[in-house]
Amino acid sequence: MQLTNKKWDLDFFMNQRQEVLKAWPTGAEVDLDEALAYQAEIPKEKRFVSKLNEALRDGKTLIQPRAGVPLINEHIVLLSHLEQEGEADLLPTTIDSYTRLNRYQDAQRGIEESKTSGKAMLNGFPAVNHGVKGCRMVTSALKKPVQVRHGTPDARLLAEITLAGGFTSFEGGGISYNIPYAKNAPLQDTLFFWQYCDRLVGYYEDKGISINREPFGPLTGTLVPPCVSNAVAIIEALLAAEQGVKNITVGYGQCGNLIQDVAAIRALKQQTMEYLDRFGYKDMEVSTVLHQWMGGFPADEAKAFAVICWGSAVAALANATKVIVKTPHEALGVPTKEANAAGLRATKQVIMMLADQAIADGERLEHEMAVIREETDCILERTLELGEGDLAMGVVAAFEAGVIDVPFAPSRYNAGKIMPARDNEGAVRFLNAGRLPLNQKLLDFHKKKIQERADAEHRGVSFQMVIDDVYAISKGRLVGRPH
Amino acid sequence: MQLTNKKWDLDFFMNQRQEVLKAWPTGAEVDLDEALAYQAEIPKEKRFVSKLNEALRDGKTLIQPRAGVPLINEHIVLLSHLEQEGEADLLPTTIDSYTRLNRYQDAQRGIEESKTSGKAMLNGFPAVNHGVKGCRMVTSALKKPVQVRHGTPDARLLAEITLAGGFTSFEGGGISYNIPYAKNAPLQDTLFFWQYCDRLVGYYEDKGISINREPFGPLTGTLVPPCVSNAVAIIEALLAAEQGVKNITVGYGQCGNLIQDVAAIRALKQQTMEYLDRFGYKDMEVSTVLHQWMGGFPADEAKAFAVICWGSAVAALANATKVIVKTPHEALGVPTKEANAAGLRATKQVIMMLADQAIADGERLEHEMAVIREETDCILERTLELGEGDLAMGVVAAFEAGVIDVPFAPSRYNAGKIMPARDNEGAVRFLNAGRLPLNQKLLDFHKKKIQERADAEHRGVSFQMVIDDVYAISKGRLVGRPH
Amino acid sequence: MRNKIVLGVIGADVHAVGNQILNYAFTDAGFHVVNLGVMVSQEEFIEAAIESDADAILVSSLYGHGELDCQGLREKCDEAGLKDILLYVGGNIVVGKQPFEEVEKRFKAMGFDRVFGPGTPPEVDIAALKEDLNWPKE
Amino acid sequence: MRNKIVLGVIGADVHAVGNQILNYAFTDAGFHVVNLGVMVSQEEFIEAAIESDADAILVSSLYGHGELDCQGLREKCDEAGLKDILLYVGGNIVVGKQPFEEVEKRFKAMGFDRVFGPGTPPEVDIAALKEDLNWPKE
Ligand code: B12
Ligand code: B12
Repeated sequence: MQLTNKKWDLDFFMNQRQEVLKAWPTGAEVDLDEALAYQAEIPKEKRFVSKLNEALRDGKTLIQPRAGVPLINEHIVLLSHLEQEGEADLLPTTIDSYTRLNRYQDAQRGIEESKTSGKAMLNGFPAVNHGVKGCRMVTSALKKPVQVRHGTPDARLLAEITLAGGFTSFEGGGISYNIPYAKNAPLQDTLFFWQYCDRLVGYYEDKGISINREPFGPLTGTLVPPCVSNAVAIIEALLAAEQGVKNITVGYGQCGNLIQDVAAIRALKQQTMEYLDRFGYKDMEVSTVLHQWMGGFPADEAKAFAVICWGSAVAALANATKVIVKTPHEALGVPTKEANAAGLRATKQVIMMLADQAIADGERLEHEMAVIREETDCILERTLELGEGDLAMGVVAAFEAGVIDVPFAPSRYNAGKIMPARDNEGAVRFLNAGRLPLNQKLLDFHKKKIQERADAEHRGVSFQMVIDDVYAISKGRLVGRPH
Repeated sequence: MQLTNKKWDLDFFMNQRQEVLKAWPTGAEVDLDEALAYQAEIPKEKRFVSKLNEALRDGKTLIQPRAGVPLINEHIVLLSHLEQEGEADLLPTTIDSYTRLNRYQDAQRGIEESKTSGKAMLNGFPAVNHGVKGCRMVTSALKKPVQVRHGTPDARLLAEITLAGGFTSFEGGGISYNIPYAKNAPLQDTLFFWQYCDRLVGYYEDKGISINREPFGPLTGTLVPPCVSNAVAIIEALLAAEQGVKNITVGYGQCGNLIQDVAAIRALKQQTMEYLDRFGYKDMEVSTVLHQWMGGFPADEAKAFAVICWGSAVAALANATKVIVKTPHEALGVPTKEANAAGLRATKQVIMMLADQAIADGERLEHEMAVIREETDCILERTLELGEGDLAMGVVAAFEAGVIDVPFAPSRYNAGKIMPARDNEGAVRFLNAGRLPLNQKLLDFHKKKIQERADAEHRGVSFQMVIDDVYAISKGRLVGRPH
Repeated sequence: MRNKIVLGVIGADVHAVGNQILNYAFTDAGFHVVNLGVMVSQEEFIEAAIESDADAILVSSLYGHGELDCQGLREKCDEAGLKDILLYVGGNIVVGKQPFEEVEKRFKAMGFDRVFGPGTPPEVDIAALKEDLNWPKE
Repeated sequence: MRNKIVLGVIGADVHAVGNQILNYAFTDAGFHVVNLGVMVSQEEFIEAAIESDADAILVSSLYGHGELDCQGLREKCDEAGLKDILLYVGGNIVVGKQPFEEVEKRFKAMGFDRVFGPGTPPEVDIAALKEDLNWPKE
């Protein structure tokens, strides 16, 4: 069928569901009416939507880890530890990579080998294999709301099982869980799969159960210029809203320059609301999330704490609604629960110390916001044009044309023409803007900024800068200077 | 003799020296000519003055730990570890508390008991007991410049021995090493003792050996309002300059509110230069130091890292010339060398990530600077008046009158009438300004700010706020809110 | 009711903040506090306890020399006739981060009735003292 | 000169950054690189090695499933006639922070010639490969 950005009609959706639920035996456990009734019993303080709205109202920044292990009991122990020792406000369940690729058979092997070896052999929680009952064991054992965090191009079955399983928030999107997470998945397909997920959330919403949705902001996590990730987040918010989603958290991965990061989060919130409004989506609730630095981390734990704390400071100063927390083990491997809790406690301390503070406003912040807004508008307008008014089709065409382009992405559907690099203050700019539809003024601005850095470093503008920047934070600084 | 702020004449100084060097046998090791020759051989990269001037020129922020253990070899091992594993730019030698009180006999007992028990029984390095030779063993074993850090009301012998011992910077001052560090030491006496120390440094300076001097900025480290510590730092800079000191680092202990802290450091630098200029001291080199939070720390190491990193961020954003680094063991006891190095590495990472960034300027920062400058002027002008033009005498009178007043100070020569508390954004204000000579406009400003907080907390203004604020950071936040 | 205490920071220690807070908190809790402030010698503690007929001496040490400074205090109390006076010590009483159980043992061996680790909140100290002085349960 | 290598990220792993950097660095160092990118199966590695007559296969695994994904690769190489081909593996090859010596042992037992821990810089990999391929010393 032809992909269009139109709310699915109920029959079509229900037909699709029959197919989807057959993909793995646990699909049979999902009974939508029973699931609605189960969700209706989950108290307010365990629901994502109410926690987020409360934080929005009070101007608070909540903290949330990433975490997932293969076996149910171990996973409960892990999350309990993070809510108690880590003082987490919101909980995750990170899904393993086989499940993300619908390789449930491999996931099953991972579960078995984890049981026999006593070691975690999967990098997350295989929720589909554990089924609705397994999920409910997890979500009911905890005091805080729990979200599904993954990276799954086709998350239809995962969404069915986890929402029936008592999760109250679902991360991802047809772009953000494809381009950084897949190699061969056509965008048409993943956009369609995610219309399904959004339609499912919309269905719950129609029945009075509000589920939070969160496009994955950071994309490849490595020097992604704010306008690229903001454009994707706004598109995914619009696509979700069309299918009936009401409560959306738009996200952004910290780039490292304070002013740029604060500007990006503010612009993201503003423009998301403006575009939702422009396309007539009413009663939308929009919150924001800042991801602490998503690129390569320093191996040293003290230095990792520094990266974590600086990300926390930015989240607080930008007044993001929540912050996703890294751990001192980031560079080495999936963290122990103790390392994870330590990252959370450090984050909580920074957030609380900055809870009552704001960044000094000023011209530079205003200017940075104006730049990001204008760039984002350029990308979005051209995308809409390419789709001849249809946003979903526009996205497919935009990626084909390099109008949206994500650096370092593994997907063959991504043009891979842009090259980001830091300017002399560490803000991420375009060394090469590829085919992004930025106007000349913007292109000149980026060129000037990169040239300033080259001059300061007494070297020419080159790809070596990009490489230096990729390693910079893991080597102990923000801008990858020569020698 | 009558205390006046006049450069000591050489004969008087040399006479005083004879007495001072007799206070402990190691005094006899000091031969000033030989010491000058020894200092002249210390290469540039091991001198405080050149490192600081280089950092000033390049706009860099250097990092420096606190550290000291009783025995020479262990102390060398400790400092080597901090320069290698901690990436320290500048090194310290923290002196033990008996030495600080000239109780060299007790220090000797501490050395002996440390040897026999194999445990450090002193909280620092007893430099006087180890003598010139012992000090040279330390300073010559290291690659980085080494400073004496202490808290000694009468540091005359310590200064003689350590400068002859190859240290190139000396912390302290007649106010800042009395009021927070002593109970019964009259200000007349300590100001006189520190004229001696400054005269000694001035003597080295006259002979072409430039030694850095650093008034101790943070005072009691606990909710000290910026104007109080800035006024003291400026006074000590002026007193030092009069005795011939040329290279001064003025310091400030982080209060916790970003804007206030950046404003305080900027105002400190400006006003120090302005006052030095006004009183005719030429060719002065003025650098700044920010001390990471000096009050009670959280016991949890992850949270301690957060406090450390936030302090580092402030130092970088304020572009302080150096930052004094805390450790994750702060709440518990003198740190291991590993914990100390970890604090340094975290600090280095933050400093480097922010090296190329500046805070967004703006009205709020301007306003905060204006407030601090005006308050500081009020205190300094009144102090000068009280001394009828003589700053040294003015200081004595100002403390007697409560015109300068340090919160939580142990000294009986401190009025102890002011009561600091945080406002609703966490900036330190006066809940009670005691007898500080602030004008009505300033008093009203503080009153308004404290009232705003009281309103936000739905409670009256009271001493309980002060108590809550004393505990706040160690309990995980900046402002001590009720329940 | 037994409620008279002598409070102070022993030795060459000038950490004044905790002392001021303890003074406030114990007074607030109904104790009669003789606060000697910082830099208090063993002799000053004992004199003040005799003069005020104190039920307990609360010794603070923060700066690390606690072990050297506290040696012999119990013996001097005994000699001065303060036979069964309660002796508490608290703060950062040794140099560095050491296992609390060992530290506690060493100070109990020196004759202290109770030993409190770093950062103990006043509520805990107050509850302990009320118990040891047999205050009626609330 | 033996300088032909096959590069790729094994299994369901999509970590693309390190792969792009390795591609750049090895090419820059004079190797002929066949880069398969991310999500490469064992079969694809082997096919590419046969086709390009490669001297070494460099397997990256970042996402934690390396141990499952790499099982049997050496055996399949043997079956395909790639008898003594050099096999390297590197990245975050197991789940979590584990002692490197143990991890190395397990992967060597699986038939890898060299095993590289997290964050190894390209200089180190390149030097090792030059040595194993008997490049003349510079
Ligand atoms: C960026 C990143 C991502 C991005 C990747 C974007 C993309 N498509 O490339 C996103 C956000 C999408 C992502 C997703 C996931 N990630 Co990830 N990710 C990272 C991160 C932060 C940096 C990786 C990176 O780019 N480094 C920079 C490059 C230059 O270095 P490198 O990759 O290490 O490669 C160098 C060396 O290792 C070496 N090397 C690499 N391979 C080889 C091979 C040989 C033979 C040799 C000699 C050398 C060598 O040379 C390279 C160049 O210098 C790391 C943690 C870290 N390192 O800080 C985690 C990390 C690798 N990710 C991890 C995980 C678990 C995941 C997810 C499963 C879950 C999640 N967190 O969402 C998914 C996996 C999806 C999938 N199917 O693969 C874990 C792996 C855990 C483990 N092994 O125990 C890590 C370690 C984080 C952690 N501590 O939990 N991730
Ligand atoms: C502020 C501070 C200072 C200020 C003190 C200002 C002043 N005059 O008051 C300054 C900067 C001057 C200073 C100086 C020094 N300090 Co200091 N200081 C601190 C710090 C950061 C906070 C202390 C504080 O005010 N806490 C807040 C109050 C409310 O808590 P508190 O003091 O712990 O008291 C509470 C409890 O402990 C308990 N308690 C205390 N005593 C008792 C007694 C009894 C019987 C009971 C039941 C309970 C109890 O109740 C109190 C109220 O809640 C601590 C580390 C920390 N805690 O974070 C280091 C610390 C105490 N200092 C230390 C040291 C070594 C020094 C110096 C020697 C060296 C230096 N760093 O410059 C000098 C010592 C000078 C001297 N002669 O005493 C060390 C002690 C090390 C050790 N024991 O191993 C510490 C632990 C820092 C460290 N980790 O190195 N310090």
